[in-house]
Amino acid sequence: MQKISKSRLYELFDAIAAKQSLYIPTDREAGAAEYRKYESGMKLTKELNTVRSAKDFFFPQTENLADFKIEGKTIEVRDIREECEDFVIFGVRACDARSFTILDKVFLCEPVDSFYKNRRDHGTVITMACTRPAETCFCKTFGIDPTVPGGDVSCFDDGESIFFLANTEKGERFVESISSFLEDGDTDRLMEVQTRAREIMDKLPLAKLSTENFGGDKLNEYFNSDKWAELSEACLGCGTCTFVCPTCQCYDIKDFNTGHGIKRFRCWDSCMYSDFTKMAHGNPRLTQLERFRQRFMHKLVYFPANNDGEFGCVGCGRCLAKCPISMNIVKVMKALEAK
Amino acid sequence: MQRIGVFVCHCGTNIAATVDVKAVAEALGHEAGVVIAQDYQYMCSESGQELVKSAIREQKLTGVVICSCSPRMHENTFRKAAASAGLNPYLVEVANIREQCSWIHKDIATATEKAIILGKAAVAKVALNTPLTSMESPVVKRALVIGGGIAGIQTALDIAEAGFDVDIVEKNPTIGGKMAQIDKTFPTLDCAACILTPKMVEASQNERITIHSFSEVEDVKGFVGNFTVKIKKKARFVDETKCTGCGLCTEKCPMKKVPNEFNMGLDNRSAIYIPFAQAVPKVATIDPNYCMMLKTGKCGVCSKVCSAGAIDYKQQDTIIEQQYGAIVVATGFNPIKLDKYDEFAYNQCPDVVTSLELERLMNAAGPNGGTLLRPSDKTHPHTIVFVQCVGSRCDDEKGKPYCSKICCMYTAKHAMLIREKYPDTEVYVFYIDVRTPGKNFDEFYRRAVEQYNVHYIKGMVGKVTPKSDGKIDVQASDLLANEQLHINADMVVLAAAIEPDKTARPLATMLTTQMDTNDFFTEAHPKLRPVESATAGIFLSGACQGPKDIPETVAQGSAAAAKAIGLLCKNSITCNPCTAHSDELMCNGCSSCEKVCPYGAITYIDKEFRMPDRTTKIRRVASVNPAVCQGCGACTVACPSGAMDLSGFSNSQIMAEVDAICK
Amino acid sequence: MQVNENFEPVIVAFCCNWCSYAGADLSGTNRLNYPTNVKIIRVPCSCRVNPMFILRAFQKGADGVIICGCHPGDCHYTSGNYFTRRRITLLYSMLDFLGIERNRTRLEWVSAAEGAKFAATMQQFTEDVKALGPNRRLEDLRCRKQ
Amino acid sequence: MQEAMIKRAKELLADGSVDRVIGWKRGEFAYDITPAVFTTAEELDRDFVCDDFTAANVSKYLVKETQKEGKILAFLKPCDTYSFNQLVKEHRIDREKVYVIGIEGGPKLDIEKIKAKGITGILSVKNEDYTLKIETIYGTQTMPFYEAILGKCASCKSKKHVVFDELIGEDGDVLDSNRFEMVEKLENMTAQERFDFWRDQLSKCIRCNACRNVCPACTCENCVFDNPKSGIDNKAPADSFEENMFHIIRAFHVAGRCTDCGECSRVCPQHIPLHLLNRKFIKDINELYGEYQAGADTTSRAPLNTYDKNDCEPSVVHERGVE
Repeated sequence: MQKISKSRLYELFDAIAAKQSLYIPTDREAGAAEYRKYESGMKLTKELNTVRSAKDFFFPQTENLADFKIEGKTIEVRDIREECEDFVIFGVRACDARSFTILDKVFLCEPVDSFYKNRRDHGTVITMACTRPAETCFCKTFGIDPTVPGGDVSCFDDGESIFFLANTEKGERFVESISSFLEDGDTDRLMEVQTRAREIMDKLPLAKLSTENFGGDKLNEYFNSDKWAELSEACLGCGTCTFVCPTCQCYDIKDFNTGHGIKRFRCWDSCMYSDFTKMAHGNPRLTQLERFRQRFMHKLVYFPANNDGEFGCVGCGRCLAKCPISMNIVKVMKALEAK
Repeated sequence: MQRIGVFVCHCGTNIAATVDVKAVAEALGHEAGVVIAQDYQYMCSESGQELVKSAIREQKLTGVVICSCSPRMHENTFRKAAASAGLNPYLVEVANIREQCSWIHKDIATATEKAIILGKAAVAKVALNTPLTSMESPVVKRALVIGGGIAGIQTALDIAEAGFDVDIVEKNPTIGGKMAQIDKTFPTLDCAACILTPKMVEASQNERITIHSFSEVEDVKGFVGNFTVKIKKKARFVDETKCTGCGLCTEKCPMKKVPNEFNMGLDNRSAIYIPFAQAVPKVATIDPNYCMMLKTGKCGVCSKVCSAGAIDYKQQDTIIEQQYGAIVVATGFNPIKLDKYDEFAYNQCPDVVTSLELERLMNAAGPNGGTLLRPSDKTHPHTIVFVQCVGSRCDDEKGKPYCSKICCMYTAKHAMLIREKYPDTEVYVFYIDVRTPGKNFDEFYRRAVEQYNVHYIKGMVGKVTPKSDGKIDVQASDLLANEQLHINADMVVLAAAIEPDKTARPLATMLTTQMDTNDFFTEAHPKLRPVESATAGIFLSGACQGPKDIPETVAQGSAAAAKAIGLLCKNSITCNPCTAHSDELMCNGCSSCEKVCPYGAITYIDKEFRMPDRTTKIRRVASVNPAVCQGCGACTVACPSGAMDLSGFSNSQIMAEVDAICK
Repeated sequence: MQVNENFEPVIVAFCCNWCSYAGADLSGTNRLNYPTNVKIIRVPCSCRVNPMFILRAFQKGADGVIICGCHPGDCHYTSGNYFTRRRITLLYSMLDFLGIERNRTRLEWVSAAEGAKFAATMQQFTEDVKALGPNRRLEDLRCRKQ
Repeated sequence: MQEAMIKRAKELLADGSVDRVIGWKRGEFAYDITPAVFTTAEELDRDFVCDDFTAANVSKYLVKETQKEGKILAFLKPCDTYSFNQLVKEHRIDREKVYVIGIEGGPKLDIEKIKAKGITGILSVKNEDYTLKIETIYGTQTMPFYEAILGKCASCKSKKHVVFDELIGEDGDVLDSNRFEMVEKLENMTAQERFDFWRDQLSKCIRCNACRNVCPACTCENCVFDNPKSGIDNKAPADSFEENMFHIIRAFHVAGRCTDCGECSRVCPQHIPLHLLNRKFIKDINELYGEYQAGADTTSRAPLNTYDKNDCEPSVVHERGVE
């Protein structure tokens, strides 16, 4: 595999950033990392993952869809779509990388979401294998091996060097484009690191969590479960879980009156919100219990039912860390399983 | 779908001279929802209104915007016109392109641009207007007159004459006010008491008039047609119903060193007193600051001599509460304090007096029994100097910026009376201008100069210096002769400016009426509504509204009475429908709105709601009484959930205006 | 900050119906000029002015917002302007805390008799806002005029 | 204390004094504690927890709980009692339906502060003489207890319970806290610096509404930001203006009502110091209109629902601090 010494990594970043936008996970403050556009001098975070997921690159929180220019009684519709510029995201974890395939299923199936596709086509995802998972990690539950992450290019850190492995054509083009920085290297150390990481994975508190009791066929069993009342009791109905989730893909379309026209935009929405999918007659899910149930049923039952068994969760653990009242998918799964 | 009509008024050239009205109509015609946009010479004229009415009918308008003068001027005119054409009157909005545009701007391009924006804001608002229906609220058939001077008396008599009950609240022990202190009146020189006291008696004897003397208004709540007023009847320590006004107590009272306010402190009265012989009610009052019985518990003479047994040392202030349909303010005036005028030696020399003090000095019922004597040595003055405009028309902090209006005339009167009675007395009047507009006024003044040889000198008095020989040196300039004068005077009379009574300011707050910077009550319109305040149901009588002489005061008193009668004649009045209302589904029942409501219009009810989960829940929610709500909107901002909104000025309407202005 | 000579600020003035709006009318009656930048919105009382109206104005392109009401003690509704004073003081203090220029907002008491004060206040406020330049710290970029 | 609480809760359940108990339920890890309602002794024995991580203020849940039949036992920390009182004052909680047991307050721990030290794979956290001993997958780590306490506990305003039916443990006093230090620091910055500070902070906002939804002062039936009729409804900050507006309006709506419980900042996934906005209002109110502590009682008039004829003019803003 080709590698670059970690001492030359920022040199590489500088070179990539000179040609296209490069985003890396960096510390905003101690304990909180986020993706930022790389500028010389910026350092990679030591955090395992970012607070917000990487879905923002392809499915940003707000996105303009169309403009209507209004003058008196005349309205002119303006298509504001334009080809997005190429960009590179470095350091995406295996869980987030998997989330893209879940989002792809939603946005790239017919009719294709051209806004999403535009960004997806122009973004190169470079992942980074995990070596120090956190107690909240449970990607393994969803069949993800964080030591071998997906993306266009996978990167591996053996402590001294970063190894690059192209997984897609786009990835190959990227690796080719930086080949002057790369050299061949042996992977012995890397194998050791990977083995050690896998051992840790097995020891994680949530290592035993399994999806075997979930899937598209469980609808009737779980929908009417009496567990939902207790589980949803403390739910504040906020959107924290949804907004830090790499796979939540619901959005609302809104119009904003600028004074000289209308901007039609979409923005993230959360099924936890009381006005989610509100229609003329009101909200189809009237209680927080129903809304709460919707979110987890979607991830654990409805989504696999419609997507060949693929679950709507990647086990990144963000909702475990961020829910204000510490209610999360793991607690839900365990409670539902318990007969 | 909105169908809005826009009507742009030229107002002759008032608007059209600086605003391109055709361009405004043209631009607003392109606004969303506008189906017709026209301009016209005078929108408020009959044919202008007809234009609006026919457009409403023919175009089936859902809203009307009039770009014209201030809505404070003609909003009602256009609302009525709309109503007569079948459009709810509250679907009319006025864009103020005269007072707030054409009259203040000179450049046609920018003024037109602004007028268009103001018009757009009105269009944006009217699109969100909703039809509103006024409620009726009953009128209490009783009036309150605050102040028992000639203004208040005249108002009360006229209202009573029309057949309505009326209460007079007078803070002094007697009604009569300033006029009772005056000797003769200009320009007829008839006796003030002779024309006033019959009216006082008439008021006291009129069955429909109740006089609360020695009383003050404590609190006013409510609104037009239905005010609730708390009146404090101050303890006078004499039972009004028993006292016969015989005056024996005042003779026997051992405490006789009380400065007599009726005589401007120029002599003394007893601690128990009747202000003057013709006082109404003729009832004694004990001054607790001087009464030995009340202060030390030792005396009780008055009680002993009172055969009617009217003395009650234990009397307390009492509060009475009464409903009124209309309130007339007649709080009158006072001469300003001259403490700051050291140059006139008012505080240093007893022979420097104010004009009102001179009235008492010359009055037959005054301290000297009508003989003009110097207060210092009770000698006859031979040279008297009158100084005009003391504190009137003043630029500095010491005085008032306005003309007190009555001084020129009463000074001419004083000068004339003195010259008439004491022809050996030289009278000098120093003036800035002599202002005598009024029927027979200038003739009166000319008589003083020509017939009575009063020395009118245009000039300012620089300094008044009391001399050791008892004379007073008056240093002045004669502007016409351009020379400095020294007059060796015996007396100096200062024409002190007049100001509203000190009780007027707190009263205005209670009544929620406006005052100008000088504490005169502001009339609703200086020309068209001169005796009404901007607050419905509150009328203005006499000098509380501005300096006035007696004829004007009486005229205004009657005018105010007429307005009050007009209100009292109605069985009910139409309420402003622009009131607050609470969206019960949004209301949290937190009570914030109730706390800020000045009218107590908000109460809470427990109401059953069907909850989203199909259960029912009883929730506490706010409920606004639209008959009590006056539509200030305080509650709408106090409400965190936005449940409270104001009809006619809703959140969305105001924000639509903001949007239209800012875009 | 660089002062742009051609900058014409948008100024929203909320005026209470009983005092300040009448004061504005009086300055019109007396032909007392003030800049065309000022556009008045009539409200029944200054206490009707919700902070969200003020923010809305800035969002939609206003460069300055001024609220005018009856002098304390003179409120047509007895107490409205006292509530206004507290609310608006706190709001302005918060805007200041967020780094919004102090001179973009103002509260003035203008009586029905103070036409001259109204005109002078608007003149001064417009000048102050002009000196600050366009509102950038509390604007919504989507609303910026193209 | 946890044992005493469970014992007392079981007694009150058993004798029928209360029908339910609101407290905290243990989770998967040492720190992921969820507010929960218990109805049986078994549940209490199995799940009830009160430890260094039970920071959540449960008073807001009582709005919902007191709309139900029966009486509920609530364990309230000193700071929670202020929120409780304020909700009673605003008629949001039916006082008759709650049995309040005051319990000792924090300082409580902030797991994010522990994680910020690079400590990961956390299995247990133990307080040993104010040193935290943290067992992790990667070995044992230690850190000083006080470096890991919640921001809201570090600037605790009061250890006094302003309302309770009984107490477990000692009642404390109102503290002379340094809670306005950061507000003062900001006030002393230039307007540009303040603007930059808040832009940096508020630009992080993802409008998850955690701050609002956890806030005991935000109990509106329908928030203006969710209500299309309000004209300012807004689901996501599409522009920096909207980031500002949400937080300004929210702070304004709770001004004079916010008890400074600090939950907003505790739950913010983006670590925005939202409590500073509320504290700015509290500080202004204290300085301009006299000391006022929301929730200290249930009868006083909220500062924004009252006035004094001699209140200062808004020009006071110009006279203070720096621009």
